[in-house]
Amino acid sequence: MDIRVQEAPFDLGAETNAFAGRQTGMGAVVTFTGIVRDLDDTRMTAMQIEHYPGMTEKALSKIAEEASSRWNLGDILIIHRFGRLHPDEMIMMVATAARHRADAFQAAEFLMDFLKSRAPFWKKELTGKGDGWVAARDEDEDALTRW
Amino acid sequence: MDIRVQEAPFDLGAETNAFAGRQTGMGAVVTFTGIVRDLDDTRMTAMQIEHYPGMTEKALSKIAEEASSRWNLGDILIIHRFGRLHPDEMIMMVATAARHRADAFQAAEFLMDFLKSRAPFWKKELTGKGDGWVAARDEDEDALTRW
Amino acid sequence: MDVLYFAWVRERIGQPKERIESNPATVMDLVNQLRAREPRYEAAFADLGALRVAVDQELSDFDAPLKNAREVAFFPPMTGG
Amino acid sequence: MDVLYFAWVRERIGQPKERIESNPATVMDLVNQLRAREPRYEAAFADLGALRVAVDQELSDFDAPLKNAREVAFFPPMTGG
Repeated sequence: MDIRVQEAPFDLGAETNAFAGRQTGMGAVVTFTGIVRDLDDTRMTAMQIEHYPGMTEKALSKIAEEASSRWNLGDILIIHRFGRLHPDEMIMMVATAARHRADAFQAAEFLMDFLKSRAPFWKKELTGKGDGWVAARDEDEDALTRW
Repeated sequence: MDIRVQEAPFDLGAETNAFAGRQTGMGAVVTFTGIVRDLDDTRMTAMQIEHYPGMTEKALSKIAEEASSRWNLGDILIIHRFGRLHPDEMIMMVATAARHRADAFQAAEFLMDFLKSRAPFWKKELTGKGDGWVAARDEDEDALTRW
Repeated sequence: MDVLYFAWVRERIGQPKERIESNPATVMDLVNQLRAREPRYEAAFADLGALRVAVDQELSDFDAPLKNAREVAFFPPMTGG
Repeated sequence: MDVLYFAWVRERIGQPKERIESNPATVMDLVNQLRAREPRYEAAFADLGALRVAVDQELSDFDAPLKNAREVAFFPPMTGG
């Protein structure tokens, strides 16, 4: 299990290759990558990501351990950035490895659903016209009920 | 849409970076990678993958188009190898990009489910004690019914 | 019409491809013509439940018509991914 | 006990962290003590439904006891990923 909370960018391809390369006997690797985007067309110039040092690492470990106990997994990687990011920069990634694809897919979706609503990160969109905190979406909270 | 059927290895990390890099306005990228593994502990020395040139490309395009029509996607990448592969080599990958993560995840799972049972590939396990064709699993056929 | 065989169907019949000059009306008629030829064909087509068929590179059924078909392929259930 | 604020709660209160010397019995008691201080606290704690609380870095509830707690944090619903 490899969990990193960092301000620096990460190399998605290099991390994915390294993760897949250190698996043995795993037939399936799934990755998810979250990218800064301006969905509401507010002309966002940057995104400021705040987090709760100490609790963040604990929360991510807990979510990863829960995933490991629910599915037959080889390994889990979580990288989540904080600080100031620009559109098209990568915010975070998760990777899961499993013998069978269903486990790898489900664990990755589970990690993402809990990361969205249970890991202490907050996003602020910076635009030319003013800044605003990204509101939690009801559907993200609802997504937890399926697990 | 980028679909490749090839004998040569591919670089998962480089393909993933290139795929993510050419998206605009997409918040989510999901990748799946299939790796040669010896699940039954038969001491497999290699896996021979046969395919149906011509039909393979058509079948993959059809599956990708169906995914594009069902979910709100930015792009799809499918790479599938044939020929002789060794344990821990990558067999194939899919990548999906979408504004929202649910679309990217579901499209990737859909692609994999149909690739398993509707793309004309056949796998033969080569072992020291003899060779055997990998049988289709009922659960792979059953997986199609959820879509 | 070209008839193609893949995976263990190819191995049992002993060749990947052959040309058929007859004009079977359906896939099933073609199967019956092939079965009548030699034991290796009978062995390959013994259990149709274990076989799949594609007509002109599209998955099809054993009762499908073959009018104007250029290519018919027989193979076991696919195992991609 | 340290009290931490994040995101717009931090902005409304005007500081990320402060030390509280009183010994509130529950999170709600702490909230009421803070609310009584100044309008900026009242504004931050106006709608508890829009807030979440963590006690010693674990998500908790407003009626949770604070006995032996070293750190309480208030923040809006999280938006990771």
